[in-house]
Amino acid sequence: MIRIEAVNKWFDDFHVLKDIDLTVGAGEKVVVCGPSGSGKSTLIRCINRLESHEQGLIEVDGIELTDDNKRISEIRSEVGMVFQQFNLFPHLTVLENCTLGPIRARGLSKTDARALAMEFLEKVRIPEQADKYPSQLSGGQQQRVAIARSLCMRPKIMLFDEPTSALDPEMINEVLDVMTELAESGMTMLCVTHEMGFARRVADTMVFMDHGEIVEMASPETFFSTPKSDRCKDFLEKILHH
Amino acid sequence: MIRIEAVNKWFDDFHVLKDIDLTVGAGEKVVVCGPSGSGKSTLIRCINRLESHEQGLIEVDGIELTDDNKRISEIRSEVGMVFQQFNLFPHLTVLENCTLGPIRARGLSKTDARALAMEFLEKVRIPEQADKYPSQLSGGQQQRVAIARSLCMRPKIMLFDEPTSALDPEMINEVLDVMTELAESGMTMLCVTHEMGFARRVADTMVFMDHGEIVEMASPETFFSTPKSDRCKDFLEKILHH
Amino acid sequence: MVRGSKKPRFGILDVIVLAAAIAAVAYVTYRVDSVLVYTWDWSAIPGYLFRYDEDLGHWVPNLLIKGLITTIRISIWALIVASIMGTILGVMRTSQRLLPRLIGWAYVEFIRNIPPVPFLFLFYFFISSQIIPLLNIGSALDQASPATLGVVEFLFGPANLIENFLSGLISLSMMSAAYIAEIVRAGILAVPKGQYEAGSSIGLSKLAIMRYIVLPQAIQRVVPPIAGQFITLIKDSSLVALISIQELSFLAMEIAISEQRFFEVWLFTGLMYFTICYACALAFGRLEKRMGRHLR
Amino acid sequence: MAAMDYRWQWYRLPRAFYRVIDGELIWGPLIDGLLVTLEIAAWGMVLTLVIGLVTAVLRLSDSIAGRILAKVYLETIRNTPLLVQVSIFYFVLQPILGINNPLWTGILCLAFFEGSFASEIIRAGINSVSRGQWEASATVGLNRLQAYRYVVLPQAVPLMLPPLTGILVNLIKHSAILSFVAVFELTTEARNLIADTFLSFEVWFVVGGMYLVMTISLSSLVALLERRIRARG
Amino acid sequence: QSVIEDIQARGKLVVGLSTFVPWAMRDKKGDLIGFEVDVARQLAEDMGVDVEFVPTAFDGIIPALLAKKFDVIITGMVQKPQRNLTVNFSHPYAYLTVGMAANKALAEKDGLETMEDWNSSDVTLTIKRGTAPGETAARLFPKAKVRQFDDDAQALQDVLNGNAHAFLTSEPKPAYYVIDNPDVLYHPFGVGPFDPSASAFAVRKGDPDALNFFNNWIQYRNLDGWLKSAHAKWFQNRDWKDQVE
Ligand SMILES: Nc1ncnc2c1ncn2[C@@H]1O[C@H](COP(=O)(O)OP(=O)(O)OP(=O)(O)O)[C@@H](O)[C@H]1O
Ligand SMILES: Nc1ncnc2c1ncn2[C@@H]1O[C@H](COP(=O)(O)OP(=O)(O)OP(=O)(O)O)[C@@H](O)[C@H]1O
Ligand SMILES: [Mg+2]
Ligand SMILES: [Mg+2]
Repeated sequence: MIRIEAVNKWFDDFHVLKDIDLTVGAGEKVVVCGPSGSGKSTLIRCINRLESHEQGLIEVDGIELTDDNKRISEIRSEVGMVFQQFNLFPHLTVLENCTLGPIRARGLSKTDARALAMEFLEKVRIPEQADKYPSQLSGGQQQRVAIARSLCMRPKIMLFDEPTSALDPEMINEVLDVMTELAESGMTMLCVTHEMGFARRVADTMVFMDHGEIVEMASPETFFSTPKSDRCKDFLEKILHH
Repeated sequence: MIRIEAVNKWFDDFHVLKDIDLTVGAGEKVVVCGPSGSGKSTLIRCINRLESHEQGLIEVDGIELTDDNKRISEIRSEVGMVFQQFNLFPHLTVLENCTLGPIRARGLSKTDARALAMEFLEKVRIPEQADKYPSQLSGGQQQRVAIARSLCMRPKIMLFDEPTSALDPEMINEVLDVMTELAESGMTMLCVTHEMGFARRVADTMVFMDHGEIVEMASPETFFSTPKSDRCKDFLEKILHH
Repeated sequence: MVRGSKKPRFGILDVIVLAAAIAAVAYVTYRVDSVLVYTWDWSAIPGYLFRYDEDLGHWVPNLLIKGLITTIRISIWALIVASIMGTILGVMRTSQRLLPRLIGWAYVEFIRNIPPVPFLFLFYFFISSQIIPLLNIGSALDQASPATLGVVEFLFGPANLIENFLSGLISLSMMSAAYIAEIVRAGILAVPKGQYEAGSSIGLSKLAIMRYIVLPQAIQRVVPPIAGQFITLIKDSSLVALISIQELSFLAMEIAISEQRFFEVWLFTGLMYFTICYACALAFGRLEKRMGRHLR
Repeated sequence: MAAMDYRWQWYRLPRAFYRVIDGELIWGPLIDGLLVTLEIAAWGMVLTLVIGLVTAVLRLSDSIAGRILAKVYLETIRNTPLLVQVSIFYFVLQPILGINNPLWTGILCLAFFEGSFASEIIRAGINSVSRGQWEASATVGLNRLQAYRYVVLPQAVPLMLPPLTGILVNLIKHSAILSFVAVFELTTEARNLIADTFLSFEVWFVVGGMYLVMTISLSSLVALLERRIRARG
Repeated sequence: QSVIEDIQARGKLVVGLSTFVPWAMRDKKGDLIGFEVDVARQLAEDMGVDVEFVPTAFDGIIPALLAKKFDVIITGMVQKPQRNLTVNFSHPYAYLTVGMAANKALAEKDGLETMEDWNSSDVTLTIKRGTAPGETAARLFPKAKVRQFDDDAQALQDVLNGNAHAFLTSEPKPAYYVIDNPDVLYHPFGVGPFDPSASAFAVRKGDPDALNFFNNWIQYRNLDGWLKSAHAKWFQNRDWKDQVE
């Protein structure tokens, strides 16, 4: 589904991604973790071309990512993305947030888009909030709207960039629950998160990044019980300790 | 040390604090938790008069909090506060951040203030960052500077408002470690946090707030093992589950 | 596709823009020769910058340079006065008490909505002509020693026009202050609330918080718009020609009329304004960078 | 006024507003001028916003030529006095472009002047919409134009309104400078009237008052509009 | 107390003027020269005092007089009844006649020949704001559009550019302009100047002593021929031209 081969990327002089190789098969769930600044966000942002890579190959659903605008929009319509900061459109209602893409990019009729949106708002369990504005919702609800908004584009792959780290602690679970359900429904997922409970439950593969490299890649069992590298061990200690 | 009796507070029509009673003895460590919007921040902000209460009595170190500006500044010099967003002064170096209060409010000489600041910067383990600007530090380092800055005022009581919730996961522990040390050194502390590991280790008393009320107050053992109210049980479940 | 995500590059838009620009320039050049009935003659201009004085035996500045000096002199003074007034007004506008806020608001709204010419007349003929004579500057200067007079003339221009200079200066400052007040207000409001709270929690008084925490941060945000305001001030200072101050645009006009070389004089004067304004913008740009060092 | 011994002659002013000749009402120069100023203001605002928006978008674009062109335009306009620009527009550009209508030359010139300030405000407004909004737009499949249209501008416009009002107020105030090139707006009429009657103070005060009414009604109008936009959002 | 006494007490005559070729203008050294300047110098000399010139934009000159910033305005100011209601005028010390320079091509294109042709709403005339030709234009061509500029040079350029049909100003300038631009400009109805008007000093109202003094000074200098020769120096030829250019 996603094929990343020997990808390198620089921000000016700074080498953020170093020789990244990663494959995500259809229906596979991959969880990425690693210290701040290690390049996790950059990696997944390259997959739907919010950033462009300078070397190597990224292929999504058989389409290679290049500068070609047509391909980019083709790939974006296959790939949903959920951000740490939700990035809902504050001037639109929840429903309008969800229908904007289907109507303007997919060309759906208003009624169809609305039906579609309501379906997914039900899936994330907030159909009753459809006519509110984002600012009237709690953080957890906002993030669930963001997930619904992505799903409305009927993506084949979902990318999550620390979807719960801007949330109040008691709201984290409501979002993780929705994500778990989504995973169980067979969606291909690439997830940056430090919620290790969720990772254990859901992940097929764990990836640990540090300084722009993939340092470790393993099944969750091996990853948590017997991490190979010291860096990974250190990190897991820090993060699991408290 | 802190005595709060029958305190009520409104934001316009909204009743944020309802009949709060709370006493914190010298050297005691109290941890406050509760859902978002329950009034935790408001409560501790009342203690150093960043908010004013409308009814009831708040006494700090024997001085009652009233509108009298002199008393307010007296109390503020006894009470240190650490915020979720660090609130360091971005235009001053770390050292200047720490010496501003001692020089301008305490009237210390520059040399004395500097010596004092270096002492506390060592305590929080970042003396080598003294000449950097806050923007050049990681979140965890910034929060440790904020703690040092408060300590430089030689407060008798420290208030913490979710000091780790704006931090990346791997930085949380470095801040919690500093706070634990501070607790062990005998400082009186009132802490809003959801880091339950820290709470278990350090707290003498746990307080659970919801909808502006103190719903439960107990020693950590009782609090975590046998919470009385359903609200508290629910909350702990949500927060400890993942 | 995402803004700022890519380096600037050469694309279709560039081709369109370039083509349009080149076409426009070409068209104008073509039409200049065929349509505009005017013989250009720039020869007189240099003489109005500097001229050789036979009596003194050296070069002396002529009208354009004198005008430029007057313009710069009044602009700098006005900027200083306006900054002080503007800061006070701006702080008043963020005050928690109603009265200062109201006064600040009324001042700003009044000045910003009234055209400059009536304001200048109102101020010069009705207010300053009552107040400034009370200062007795005229007679004080009559008795002043040549050395004092020299200093005064260096600071404020010719002695006989000092009253006009002061009035012009104050009215320019008052107009500019209204805009600076808004800039300062915005700068202060942009300092997050947490900064005030952190300040009071380490025991600083309100004044100290203003002085050591809020204003230093506000000033930094305020530098770019203040630079713009200063440039506007330099350009608007031509207004004081109405009250007999011989600044650059007034003298340029006189030369243009005397010489009957309208375009040359105005284009050249425009260039002089551009030079000082742009230099000013560059200087402020550097200042801004220096002040923003620690934010990077 | 005691110190000046000035004899106010307000009674000579009504003729500047209207006269009745043979039972027919004829508007005086100040009313004529007011109408022209309003016309300038109306068209000037539209053009100012268009120029401002185009310049802002050029500066935010990836295009090198676009950015440079916008930058050159901004620096030239901002660092030279409006008076110089007006005379170049009128005496040089007008015959070259063959506009042959001083009013439109004036409107164009003013719009180019105020447009440079407007573009900075518009740019700041667009920039203040967080980057995440652009990214979110891209991920739901909107192209750049659609992102501007449906996501960014609706959020940026309310932020831009108050400072833009200031620009429009300035547009009205600065239109007075067109008296320099014989556009018959309010200030021109006022100056002609003064040259004929020497009633400087009376005329300037009345005209100042007229400008004040115009600018304040404009500010209030925009404030009203803003409140309605806010209420909707 | 009369301004005459103030002048004597101060030992200085303060004159307001604004630039107007060849009445008052700047020479290459940046000093003021011109007919007005000679008149004011002579006036001061005859009073036994110094003279101080305060060049002021035309818009600011009347308010400044009224606010006692000047003692007198000497700047080729034309007497008109409407103006006279606001300030007092002395007896005339110089007379102006108006001339007209027109754009040849434009006049041909629009078929303008007789005076009647010119009195049409399709015709645009230009003048310098606040000068005598304004009256002339209004009287001779009431239907024509009149554009007023701050200066002759602008008004002339407007005609040269073909934006306006003709330019009215005081003689002898129109003649000079036609000589300078023979291909573009011409005199529409012969060279003859028309519509004389008078320039006078302007003083504040309520000061009969000053008015009396200035009137008599003008009469005195008229009778002894000084004014006439001074006028001739600036208006009969352009010998002064190289002082300026
Ligand atoms: N647009 C950019 N220009 C320059 N440097 C950038 C840019 N975006 C990110 N970086 C740098 O690249 C590095 C990797 O950033 P990235 O956001 O991918 O890290 P991350 O692993 O997601 O960290 P976090 O956990 O903090 O989100 C960081 O050091 C960051 O400072
Ligand atoms: N200045 C204010 N004006 C009006 N309402 C306020 C103000 N500050 C806080 N509130 C409201 O008071 C309630 C309690 O706020 P408070 O910040 O004390 O909650 P909290 O328990 O600290 O929540 P969190 O965990 O999100 O920080 C919230 O509903 C909040 O919206
Ligand atoms: Mg990231
Ligand atoms: Mg809080």
